[in-house]
Parts: sequence; C-alpha cells; structure tokens
Amino acid sequence: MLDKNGIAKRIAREVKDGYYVNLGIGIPTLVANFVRDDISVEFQSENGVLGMGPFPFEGEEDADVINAGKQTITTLPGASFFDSATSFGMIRGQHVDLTILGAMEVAENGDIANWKIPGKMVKGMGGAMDLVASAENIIVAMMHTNKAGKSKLLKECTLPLTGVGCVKKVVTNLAVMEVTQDGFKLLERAPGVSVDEIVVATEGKLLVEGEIPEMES
Amino acid sequence: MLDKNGIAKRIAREVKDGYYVNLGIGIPTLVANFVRDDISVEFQSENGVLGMGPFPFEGEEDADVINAGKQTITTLPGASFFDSATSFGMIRGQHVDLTILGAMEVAENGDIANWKIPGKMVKGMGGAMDLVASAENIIVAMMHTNKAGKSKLLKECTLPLTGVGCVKKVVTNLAVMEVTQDGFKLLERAPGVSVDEIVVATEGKLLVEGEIPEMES
Amino acid sequence: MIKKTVANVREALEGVSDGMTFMLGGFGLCGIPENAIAQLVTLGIKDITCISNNAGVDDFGLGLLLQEHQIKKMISSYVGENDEFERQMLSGELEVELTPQGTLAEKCRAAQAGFPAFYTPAGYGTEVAEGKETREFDGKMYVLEPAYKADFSFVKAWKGDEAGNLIFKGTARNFNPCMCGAAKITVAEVEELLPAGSLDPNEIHIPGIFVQRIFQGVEYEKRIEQRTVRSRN
Amino acid sequence: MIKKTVANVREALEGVSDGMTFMLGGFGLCGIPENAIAQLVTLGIKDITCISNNAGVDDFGLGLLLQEHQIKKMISSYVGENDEFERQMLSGELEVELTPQGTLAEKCRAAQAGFPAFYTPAGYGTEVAEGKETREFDGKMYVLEPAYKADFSFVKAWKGDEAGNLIFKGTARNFNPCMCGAAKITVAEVEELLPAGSLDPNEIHIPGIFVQRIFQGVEYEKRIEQRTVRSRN
Repeated sequence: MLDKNGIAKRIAREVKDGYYVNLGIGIPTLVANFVRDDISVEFQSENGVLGMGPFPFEGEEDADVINAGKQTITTLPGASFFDSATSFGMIRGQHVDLTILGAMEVAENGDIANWKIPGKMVKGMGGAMDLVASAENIIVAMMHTNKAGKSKLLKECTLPLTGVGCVKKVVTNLAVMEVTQDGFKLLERAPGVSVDEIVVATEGKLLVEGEIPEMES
Repeated sequence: MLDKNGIAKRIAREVKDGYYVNLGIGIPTLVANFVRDDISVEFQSENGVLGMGPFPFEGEEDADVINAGKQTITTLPGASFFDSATSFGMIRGQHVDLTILGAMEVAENGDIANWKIPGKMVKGMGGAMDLVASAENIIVAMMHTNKAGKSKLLKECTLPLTGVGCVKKVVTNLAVMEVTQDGFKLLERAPGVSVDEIVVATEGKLLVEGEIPEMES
Repeated sequence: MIKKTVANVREALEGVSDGMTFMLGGFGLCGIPENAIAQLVTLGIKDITCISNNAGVDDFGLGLLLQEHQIKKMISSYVGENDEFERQMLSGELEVELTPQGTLAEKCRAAQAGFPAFYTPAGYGTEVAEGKETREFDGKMYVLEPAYKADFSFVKAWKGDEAGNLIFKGTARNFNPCMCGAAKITVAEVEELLPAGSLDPNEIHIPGIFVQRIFQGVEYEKRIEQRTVRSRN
Repeated sequence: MIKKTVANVREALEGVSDGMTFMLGGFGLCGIPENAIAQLVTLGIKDITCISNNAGVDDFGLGLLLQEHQIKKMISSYVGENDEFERQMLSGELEVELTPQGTLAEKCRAAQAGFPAFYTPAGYGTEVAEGKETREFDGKMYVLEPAYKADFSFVKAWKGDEAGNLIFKGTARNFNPCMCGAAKITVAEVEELLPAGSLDPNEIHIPGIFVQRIFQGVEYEKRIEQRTVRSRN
C-alpha cells in the first residue's frame, strides 16, 4: 500500500522528457519532488508562471511570486510570467502535456468529480474545469477509498462533475489503472496489495487481464 | 473648394482632446499635421503601435518601427508596441475614439465601400472592415465625386461593401455632412462652394436645412 | 500623450456607487488593488457585485468589504480561506456565482477586446453549463460564455506612467491585464508612477488606452498567504 | 528547462512538405521570418497555403516563393505591392482568400488558445460574411469565424532563449506572437539567441511553451518598404 509520497513517486514516472506539467494541489504537488533529474520538465502554474522551481530560501520569499496554491515559489532559468488569459490559453490550447490532479470520485468512463459536495461549503472549481476539459493527458492522484471506506472509483460519479470522460489514468494507494472504453484496466498493484483487495475496493468495472505486476519501487 | 490638405485640416477640427485616433492611408494620414497642439491626442496604427510621432530624421529610420502604411515612423513619450490581436482588441473593444478613412462610395444610410472594384485587381481590405465594424465614430475623407465626375455620395453603394450603416460624417472637397437617419445632412459648405453645387454633386438624399455656413478656415 | 494621472485614490474612485459591478485583479492576495479596496470600505457603498478570482481572507483583500456587508454578489472561481464569506454564503446574505478560472479570465478579455461571447470546453457536462448554449466543433463540445459587463475595473500594477501604460511584476500580473479596458472605467494603482517616456514601449504589458485613471498607490502590505520556504542546508 | 534550440534553419524546417499550410509572421516586410522563407525556396516544396497578413514584394519576403510558383493559396488581409502576385491571381494560378486583418489575427490567436471559433463584427453585411453564420448579440451583428489550422508557424523575434522564450522589437511584433503555438509546430528564428536565464521572465512576450524549435537567424536584410523621413532644419 502506498502513502501520499508513494503515489506521487509512482506518478512521477509518467512524467516524460520534454513535458510541460500542471500539478494540482495536494498529492500532485508532491510529484515535483520525484521527477528524475536526467529529464527536462517544466511546471506550469495556472496563476501565470512557467518554469517553477523549489520553494525559496527563508528570507527570500517574494509576495509577487506564488503558485496556484498561493505558496511562495522560485523560478528556474527559462521561466516566464504571463496573465491569466494567456495561462488558460496554454491549457485550453493543449500546450500543457500532462495534468495531474486529485479527485473525490472517478467514473469508469473517465468522468471526474472533485469540486463540490452538495450541502457542504463549496469553495469553487478554480482552474480544474478548464484543465480537465482541455488536457490531453490527465492523471488522477487519490486514495482508492474515502474515509468511510467507500470506493472512489465508481460506475458513475454521484457528486457534481468537474469534467466528462477526461481522466486517462488513476494512481491510488492500491493500484495504477488506465481508463479504457471498457472500464478501469488494472495495470499495477501497489507493493503488498493483492488483486482481490483492489477488486473489492473498486466499485466501477475493473478489467483484470493476465498477471498484474507489482509496482516497481 | 478644398484640396486634400484642406479636407485634412477640416477633419482635424473633429479631433478632440483625449482622443485615440486611427488614421487610414491617403488624406486621413495628413490629418495628423493639422491637429491643434494644445490638445492631447494619440495616434494608433493597427500594425501595433500607439503614440506615433512624426517621420524619423534621415538616417534614423528603423525597419522595425513602421505604421500600417509601411512607412518608417517614430514614437512619442508614452508610446507602446503590441501584437496584432491586441491591436484589434483596441479597435473591436471601442477603445479607439475616432477612425478616419477614405472611401470610394458612401451611402445615405452610412454604408461604406472602399476596398474592391469588381474586375480590377483587389488588394484586400486590410484592417478597414474591422475598423468600420467597430468604431463608434467614423469620419470619411474623400472627394465628393470620382474622376468621371460621378457622385460618391449615393442612395446605395454599387461596389462591394466594407461595412454597413457605420459612417457618421463625411468631409469632401465640397462639404461637411453628417449621416442621419434621413440621409446626408449638410452642415458646412467648402469656401466658395454653393449649396446648389453640392446638391448637384450628391446622388444620395441631401438634407439642406436653413442657412448653410461656409466652413471656417 | 493623453494624461491619465489622478492625485489619489479618492479621485480615482469618483463615480462609484451602490449597486455597481466591479472587476478586481489579483490571485489570492497577490496583485490585488489594495488601495482601491480600502477606499471602497471608506466610501461604504453597498450592494456591490465583485468579479474577482478569489474573495480575499477574513481580514484582508475583499474580506474587508465582506466584513462591512458591502458585497451583494461574488463572481469567482475559488472562494476558500474566508470564514466570514462562508457564513454569509450559507446564510443566504451573499450570492455566489462560481465560474471556471479560465472562463473568468476570458470573459474579462472578451469584454476588453469587443467579443460578445466565446466558446470554451470548460464546464461542458457539468452544472456550470446548465441553461447555457452548448455546441460541437470538430467532435468536441463547447459552452457559450458571454463577456462580462462591469462599471469599474480596479487593477494593481508594478510600474505605470502618466499615459496609463502598465507593467506588472511576477505572478502579481494574473487577472489584472485581462481586466484593463474590460469595464467602463479602468482604475490602475501602481507601486511606482513614472513620467511618460520612462517605460520602454517594447516592455509595456498594458497600453494606456485600456486605462482611464492611474494613481500612485501607498502603503502596500502585499501579504503572503502561504509562506513556504526550504532550508539552506 | 526544456531546450528548443536547433542548429540551423535546415533542422528547423525538417518535416515541411508539399501541400502543407503555413503561418508566417510579419506586416509588410517588417518582422518576417526571412531565414525560413529562404529555406522554403531552397527546399522547393510546392502547393503551399500561406496564412500571412501580406504577400511580400516582388523580390523579397513571400514574393520569393511566388516567383518559384510554390504557393497554391494565400490567406491575407492585403496583397498589394506585388506584380507577380497580381499576375498569378488574375491568371487563376494562385488562389486568394482575403480576410479582415483583425479577424486574421484572432483566427491565429484562437488556434493558439484552443478556441474553435469566435464572433466578430468585422465583415458583417459584406461578401466576407457570405455563407458564414451570423448572429446578434445586444443588438449588434457578428460573424462566426473558425480558428485556423496550420502545420507550421514561422515567426521572427528579436531575442530568444534556449527555452524558446521570445521578445519582439517594435512593430516587428505584429502577427508573430499570435501565430506562436497556433500551428502543430512553431519555428522561431531570432536575431539574438541567448542561454536560458538571460531574459527577464517578466519581459517575455511569448513563453517557450508556444515554440517547438528556435534557431539563430543569419543575414537579416530587414528591408524598408516606405522610407519616409523628415528634414532636420
């Protein structure tokens, strides 16, 4: 079973040389820590920066240089700043290669719900609807089940949708799955997790074909 | 009767303090020479400059600084450069206060034709269609009649249109006219020109109400 | 050169009144028009509709207007980080319209550039698209979103000149450029106001034609919401 | 940092072939991709469709491709200043699609930013709108114009860096930024190619994400079409 860092580490292996990547808040933000340093990747933040670097050293924080999580950041050589319309032009125009974000629910057809729970305070979708409606490659990082133990990989989302038929891959604490026309295709098991455990934890259609390898660590 | 400079000089009096102005090629370009120097005006050129100044001194021409007529220009303090999409954002968004351009024909309802003569080589509309479709205040500078002596102020345009119902005022070698719901309203006569001469030279409906003053020089 | 300078925030906000719609730049507390917000509190005008990506925090940014119950409606993409907001929203005092962030930015840019509406894929198939026209282009579905209409835009820039030209700094740029020229009157406050000719015409982010009034801002707090740092070891 | 540099114009244009559609930046001869045009002549590819505001002059710019009969179709707003163009157009050898200038710019920007089409008032009621959808918004009529689709964009910038970031100079900016990222592959040629980190991130006009290949251009002529000057008296 993976912890949050484990999920981030596994997703980092999906990040290829030459990719522009947008990381959502939460587990996705951790992905940056695990990307191989022999490949070239640039991180985009939708508030208007490309080429994000690590957090600043203490005392070097600049209130005018933040990411979409409102955290102080730095920029790397080759970075650029731009306005919000241009930023979403990058996203909508599919110039960002990979979007990694969290979710409350993912359906077997790739629908995603991650912004609203009816009856609870709704904080808003931020840039998530733009990202999922446009990105060609979307990977969801989340726990396989919610706090009540219920599956978050469903036949159909029960919560208000963020986007339809858009998720390409899901990496959870239990497994790596690809979203196919026929449902969630199980690709890898987390270390120490059996196929049966994954089957039980998945409400949506799970395709198990042949031997399912354990994730490389 | 006015010459080209006379037409430009008369139109210059329509340019008010605080106006952003786009000048077309030909007579309109001359308008800049006659604007009062006690008012503040900025000239926009649709190829991407605001705050155009006079032509450069010989030897100071910069191939990278031209106007929409492809002439070398200079910029004044407060000038800015921008891309073509932004430039037409200024025009379409009605941030440019006044557009002055030439025409082959103007109709009594404000239609304008100035880009195409069927059967002749068509060079294109450039930015004229964007300008006339968007500008709130459009003044046409032209001769009252064409080389064959035929009126260019018509009931209906005979040439392919550039824009519909958009011209607000016409200044010719003979007269100043406002385009109203009821037709061309005669406002001023050019020096030495009689109302009758204007009536004869105008095919479209001309409204002559009361005494028509001779233009101040 | 057409001069846009006004003496201070009081002059800059002349004409604002109850019931108006305002655009306010900024992302979180980054790049917000601090002086304009403070003046709106001072003026005490009510029933405002605010178009702003976020709603500030309890004691800063738009939170200051919320405290005084001056805001009738918020149009934003994300409104967390604000307890008073939550209270007013849940009690029904405050109307909230949530809009995808890219759609929000483009609805401003459309108003600036004279586009009446645009098609975006964001929100298709979600409740954001309910009651809106949808349409297929090249096998993909889009939602028609109208441009915003607003009375004033309040933006914050780093440097500006008398002609109203603006240069923004870092990610404090965000929504500010998109909101310039997108309302009837655009008011820019700047950290540094310079004479015309001081800025390189090639480096200007927003030409002065999109700005009606500009003034030298004062006492910028520039608060940091999430101070994240790394150690120097 | 993702490196976009290629050694020269030959590498930069790898993959171009007969029948493709190209966007080319520039206004008149100002800011045109001189190196890319020269290489297209060298490669001798045919049946090209060019999206470019103008068509060059007889012996420079796109006129060089016209001389060699490489262009099948021109999409432009203004095509004067070119006798060979006129001859080919009148003889029917060359297909010409005239588009209002602002519409041309926005059709590029729409392709860059993922908009399938947009509504513009330009051309309403004229032959430009024939066969196109028109629509009223707020009492004004608009024409629906689709985004362009192109295989390559060739743009020219003043300074660029290894990451593909671009800065343009003066009015040589024009259509170049709008065409970046508007085709499958964007090739930028620059007067000065610098290491990453040389350009201030705040002053970049086009972020490198919109550019696939960048190279150091050579031997720029930068011809002036209308040399207008005033006397010093």
